Amino acid sequence: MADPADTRDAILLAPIERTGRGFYWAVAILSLGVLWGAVAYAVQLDGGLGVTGLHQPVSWGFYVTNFVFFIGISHAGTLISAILRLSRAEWRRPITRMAEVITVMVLFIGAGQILVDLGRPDRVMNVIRHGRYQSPLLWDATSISAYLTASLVYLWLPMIPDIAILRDRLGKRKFFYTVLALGWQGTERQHKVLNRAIAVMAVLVIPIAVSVHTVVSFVFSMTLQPMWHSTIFGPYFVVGAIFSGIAALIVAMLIFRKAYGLQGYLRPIHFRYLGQLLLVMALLWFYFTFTEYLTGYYGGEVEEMKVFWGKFWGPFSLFFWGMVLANFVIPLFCLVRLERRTIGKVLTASLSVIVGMWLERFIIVVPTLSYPRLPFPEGIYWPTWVEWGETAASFALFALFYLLFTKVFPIISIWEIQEGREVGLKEVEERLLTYLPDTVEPEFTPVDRGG
Amino acid sequence: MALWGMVIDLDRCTGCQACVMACKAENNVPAVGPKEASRERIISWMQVLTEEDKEHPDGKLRFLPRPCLHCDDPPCTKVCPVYATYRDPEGIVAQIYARCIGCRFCMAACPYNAKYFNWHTYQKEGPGQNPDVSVRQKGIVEKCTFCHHRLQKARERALAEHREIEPGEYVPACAEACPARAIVFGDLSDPSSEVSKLARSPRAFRLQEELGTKPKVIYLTEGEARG
Amino acid sequence: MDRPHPLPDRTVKILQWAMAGGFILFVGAIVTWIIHLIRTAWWLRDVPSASIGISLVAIPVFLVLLGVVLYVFWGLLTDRSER
Amino acid sequence: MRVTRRTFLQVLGGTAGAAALARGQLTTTEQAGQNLERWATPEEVGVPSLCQQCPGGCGILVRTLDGEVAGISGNALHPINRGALCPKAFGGLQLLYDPHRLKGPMARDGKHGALRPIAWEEALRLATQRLAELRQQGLSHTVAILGGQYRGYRDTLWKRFAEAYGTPNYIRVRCLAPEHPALTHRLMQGVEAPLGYDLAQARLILSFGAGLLESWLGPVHGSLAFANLRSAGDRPRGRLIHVDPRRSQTAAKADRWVPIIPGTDGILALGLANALIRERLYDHEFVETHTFGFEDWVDETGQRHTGFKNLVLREYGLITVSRATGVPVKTILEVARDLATIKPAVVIGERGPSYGPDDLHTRMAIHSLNALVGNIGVPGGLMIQGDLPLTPLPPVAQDLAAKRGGARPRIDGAGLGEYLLVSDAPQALPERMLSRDPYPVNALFLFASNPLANHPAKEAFAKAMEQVPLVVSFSPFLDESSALADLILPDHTYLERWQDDQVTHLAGFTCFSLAQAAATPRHDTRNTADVVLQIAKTLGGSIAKSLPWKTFEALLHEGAQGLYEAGRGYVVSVHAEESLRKILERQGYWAPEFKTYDEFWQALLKRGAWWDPTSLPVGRNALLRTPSGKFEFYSTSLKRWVDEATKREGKTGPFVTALGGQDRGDLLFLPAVAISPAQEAEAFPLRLITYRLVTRPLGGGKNQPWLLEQPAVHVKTSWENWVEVHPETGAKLGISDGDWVWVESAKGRIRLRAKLYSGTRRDVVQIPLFGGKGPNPNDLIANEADLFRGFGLLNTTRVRIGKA
Repeated sequence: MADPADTRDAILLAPIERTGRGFYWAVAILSLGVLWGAVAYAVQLDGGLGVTGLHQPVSWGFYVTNFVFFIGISHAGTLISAILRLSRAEWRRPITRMAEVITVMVLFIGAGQILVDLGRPDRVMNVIRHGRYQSPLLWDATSISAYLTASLVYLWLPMIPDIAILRDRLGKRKFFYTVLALGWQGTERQHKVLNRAIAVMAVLVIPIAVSVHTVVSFVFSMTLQPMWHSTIFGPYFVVGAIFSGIAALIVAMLIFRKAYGLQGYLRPIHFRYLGQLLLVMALLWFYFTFTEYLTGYYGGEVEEMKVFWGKFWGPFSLFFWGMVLANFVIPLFCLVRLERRTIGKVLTASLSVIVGMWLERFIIVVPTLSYPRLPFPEGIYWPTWVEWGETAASFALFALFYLLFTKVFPIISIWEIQEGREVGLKEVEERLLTYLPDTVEPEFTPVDRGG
Repeated sequence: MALWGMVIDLDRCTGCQACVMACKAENNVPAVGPKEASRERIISWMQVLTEEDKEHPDGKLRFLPRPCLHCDDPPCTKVCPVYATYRDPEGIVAQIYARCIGCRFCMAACPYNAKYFNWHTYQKEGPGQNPDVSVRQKGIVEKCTFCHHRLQKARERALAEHREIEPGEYVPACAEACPARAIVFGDLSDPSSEVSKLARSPRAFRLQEELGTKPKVIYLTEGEARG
Repeated sequence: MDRPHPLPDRTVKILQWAMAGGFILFVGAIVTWIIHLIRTAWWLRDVPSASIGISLVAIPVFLVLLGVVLYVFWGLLTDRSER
Repeated sequence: MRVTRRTFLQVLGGTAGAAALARGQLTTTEQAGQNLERWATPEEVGVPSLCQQCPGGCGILVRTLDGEVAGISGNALHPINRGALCPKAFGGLQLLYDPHRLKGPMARDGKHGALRPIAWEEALRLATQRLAELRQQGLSHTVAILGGQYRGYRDTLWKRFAEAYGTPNYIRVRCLAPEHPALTHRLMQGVEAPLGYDLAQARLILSFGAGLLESWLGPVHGSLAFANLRSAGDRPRGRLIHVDPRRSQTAAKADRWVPIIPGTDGILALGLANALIRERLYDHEFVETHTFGFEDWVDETGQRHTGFKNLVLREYGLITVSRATGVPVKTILEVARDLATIKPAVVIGERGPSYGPDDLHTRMAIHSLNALVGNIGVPGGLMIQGDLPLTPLPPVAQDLAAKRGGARPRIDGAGLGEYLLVSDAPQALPERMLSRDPYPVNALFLFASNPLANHPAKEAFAKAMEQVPLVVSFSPFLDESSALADLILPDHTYLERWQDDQVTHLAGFTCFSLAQAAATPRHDTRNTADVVLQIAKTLGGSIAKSLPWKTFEALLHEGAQGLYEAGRGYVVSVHAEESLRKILERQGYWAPEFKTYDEFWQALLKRGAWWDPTSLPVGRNALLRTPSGKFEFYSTSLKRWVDEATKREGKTGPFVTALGGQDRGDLLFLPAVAISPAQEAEAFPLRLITYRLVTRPLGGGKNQPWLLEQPAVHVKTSWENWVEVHPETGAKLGISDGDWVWVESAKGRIRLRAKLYSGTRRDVVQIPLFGGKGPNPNDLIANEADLFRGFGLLNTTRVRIGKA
């Protein structure tokens, strides 16, 4: 069915075929950010973690915040795409690829944060040689590697038909595409195999994704520390992760929509649906935050309250209330009515949520460490240029990876769009009919995309 | 098997910091210098914490020497991803410096902030150091070991003389130095040892007892014994 | 399907199967690693139950992943030769 | 060898952990490593030595590995500290290994040239030549030796040298002169030997600002006594009451802290006396039979004199005292009752910086409390120090030049005029040196002293030093003073030299500590004691004859023989053995432990000290040596001095004027402290108190990073000095914690970081004598001396502070 002659979707191949000046500018700017991080890391390797603003007792700061944040963003992707796929939401077709790419790219960045955070990165192999499963860090290692593997597979499988198109249409990188296309010819059996595999992956990837952010939260909640030692941290982190993931996805979609002229594919309705999803997550996030803080406050345990007030009125209040504003108030205002100026509102909300979720991760990691239980001097943490550099570089590197990906693979799944046109329409109609009371029960036909 | 523990009598502690300095000399703990100190990076395995009675503005000042508490159920060893810190069979929470990857998870998990990080290379090997204790490199976590090397030496000595370790033969540097005799060290598994007796005192309490970490450093409250 | 397709040469085939092999190796390595961690924990009496518990979930997950991937490799690559 | 071993340890995995991990599966490399470790274990020797970081006199055990120092611990046998140490002791390691130590002798090219390294022979020749020249010119008295805080045979040596060479100017700078009894004790008890306090047995210690736990007679000894006061066995818990404007560590640990208006301690003591007398709580038996001047009395001329009792009852009513001192009446009464009812009780207030302008009468007032509760000459009270039975040295041979020079008046004026009762008056030194009164100084020797860092008139001192043609420093470090010296003959640090210590100011027992060099000298330095001996030898004649010993070690060897031959006392040993000996001795048995002096000497070196715990003359007769044989509330000896001075100098002579003039009448000889109306100084509304930190070693400890990094626990601070301000005072002045402030006195101003500390009075700011880099409170303090002790008035300066 992937008719090579079909030129309706030629625009999706355009970025791979041609490269404009904007691309080089973008790469140059992003490379500068990455360079900053590289210099910062070199300085850190040479001088030790002392070049950061970390100290006793705030021994975790930006890096761990970034770790949690990026791993959170990774939920954008695979999880959303898997849920949409499983729920047969037809509007998913132009979105899934973008989401899946985010996941894979950002997982690398997130896992990298841990490496940057290590005092002795040269000994990282000790985790392999001497790892112990009592430590939540090992749970993270296992869970993230499973998620990364699954996400890669889940990114690659639905891309095979597109790679075949590239192999057949594109002049360049033929060998590369040939190998990756796995001899895809679009036969019925191949379709069946692929669809079955994708379906299994979609089911498999959801628990893995949930597990990832649950065990990331366990890094904190397994300790006895005030405002960390909480049972709802698992779901709280997962909700936050999906929340920030959707926001990141929306921003990515909007950027590429503009850059690659994909307005025809990514239409306001997509953003409206995603905006509504974002709104739901904002409410859910608020619910969790409220529950989390209320339980702490109501219990009134002394150590807990030290941290609590530190966040509420203390030195972290700016971050805390900033987080509430960015994660709840702004999205709420932007997303309640989306009929008009959908794109602008959704973009504002998404950017706000990205900032807000980063603040949320920060406000979880740092204040607890800043208020030791014993009468130590309370430590205020402020990062140095090194941490800013690493953070900037992380964002830049992520964007750069993403950008480079779009130059090699189509960022919107061509065959799925085509499938939507050819099969989806009919199928939806049939499915819709089965929902209605006054129609004759049609014979149920399993989705057969082979046609 | 012995279970090493310590009792610190807060009624006697004068906050002089002899224990702190004795520890630094014994364990090659570096002074980090003015710049690093102002960044809150002083390494002090034994640290005297001060608490002011805020209720009464001119009220009491309390001193609390805090070594590693060598919890029987240590939150730090649980979270270590590489077995660089563990509780040994005699109850000492040990550190393996050559193993540590510097993730600082144990620092975050310790409710007593007993762990310290080498943010920079603070010292090289040099004269005046104790050769029984390795000089730590940058990027790793360190903490009080109850002067574990002293136990090893005492054990070797006892072994060579075909006898058991005698009470008082193994004492950490802080307890040895304390001019107010506030620190008592010994075997908690021996009910007749001085630490065991003191640990049963009505004045005895443990830090953050409610956390269930079961510290083996036991404190005696200030003032006279209550019933 | 209208256009004749050049037959994939041997290198492509080898590489594709090598990818499958690489994946087997990767999952094998992870499983070996997890078993190694169980063994270490056992020796050191360092909460082996935690390792075993996690391995009970982690190993099957990786094996399922391996299964899916191999299924795809097998399904797509062998299909062509049938035609 | 050491390095190899440690490297191996690191390969193995650092510490303990490696072995545990590898249990049951030692690889061959690891096995080899362990073998190597065993094989490479260096020879470990514990050398007894003496801590010289403060005058406390603690015995230490220096851990050496193949001769290299690897640690310091307390000498468990030493009677002063019994194995315990204070934080300063460990700084000794960093002192020894200070990378900035002088590597050898230095000489300056011309008066303003640069210092350059020089050979010892050359350096000694330079010094000796100059000394010989001056002596030849009849100017031997123009050589001044400024000695710091040390005692024992090094003091003996310098004293003999000064005497034989012919200069009266051997001037000591120190706040503690252990070989002299406190002036108060001399005036009221007539004793000629220092007093001891039986802190170990006291159940109540009432301290007037004496930093028992920080700085008083040695913090370790004080802390051990304090520990003893705390729950120990079956005895009831003792009480510590501390009177201090500042919540010091001692105040924080005291059962009761009595905050007081600075300088009014004497008035409070008299208020306590009032309460004791009014409530009839004083020791009637002691007061009636053993004191003089308590009741009103009539002298031989028939003149009526007011007694202490009526003075106190009339002038120091509780409300008056309470108003003057800021201590509530209730507190005064409660403290007085404690003092009278808890036995044995001891009142301390002897040492430490002066209380205020009328220091003498303040101290007399405090000391009279000891008489009122009758704890003189009883266990747990005041005792007299025994003498050390050291070999008497031959008298100094003085030739004509020496006699002539030694007879000249001292450059600092000590022993004359207003400084009549003072043995040293370093405060007066810079001014007199500058005015060349009564003669110019031609050579200045600085031994264990650094006046340019510590002298309140350091600018004047520096100027005075400029005028001295030859300044010789013996400092092992290039400190402020040696940086201006013409010749530096660096001493060993204390771990590298032979030395002794004669602790004669503590708990009553006599103690002689001996130390051989624990470490081989790290640099080309020499023990100053040996250098003095060599200079004497080169100078020849009667000087060489007076100092005939080849080395300092020989002098120590000769001196300690007296201990062996005394037929009493012991080389310190383990506690059980000592207890047995004590019991035997009480029954009249004393058996020598050693057959020969050589054995004795070897044991002394190995164990570190000799002491005599039993032969304490604790009887009251030994303690009451006044003409009347009684404790004198009315000091007849002070009266005699005043009468003599009046006869000599007239009524307006400097000594009488300094005392406050004859017009005070009897009050001059009684412990009467004038109650001055509260002064409102507008320009300088706050009073400055300086104090000594327990972490501050002699010489400031600039080269001891451990101590500088964690100097105190009551405020959060590191590496820099600070000023303590009460939070309310801070709020009033808009100063918050950690702000930079200017502290300004009439003399000058310094910039410090403010620390809000509630243990400060609202009208006081406190600056510790920090010793590290940066400004020093001495820059604020006027160069005033307490005329009776010769020590600077450190706590009378008024200041103002403001945000910098």
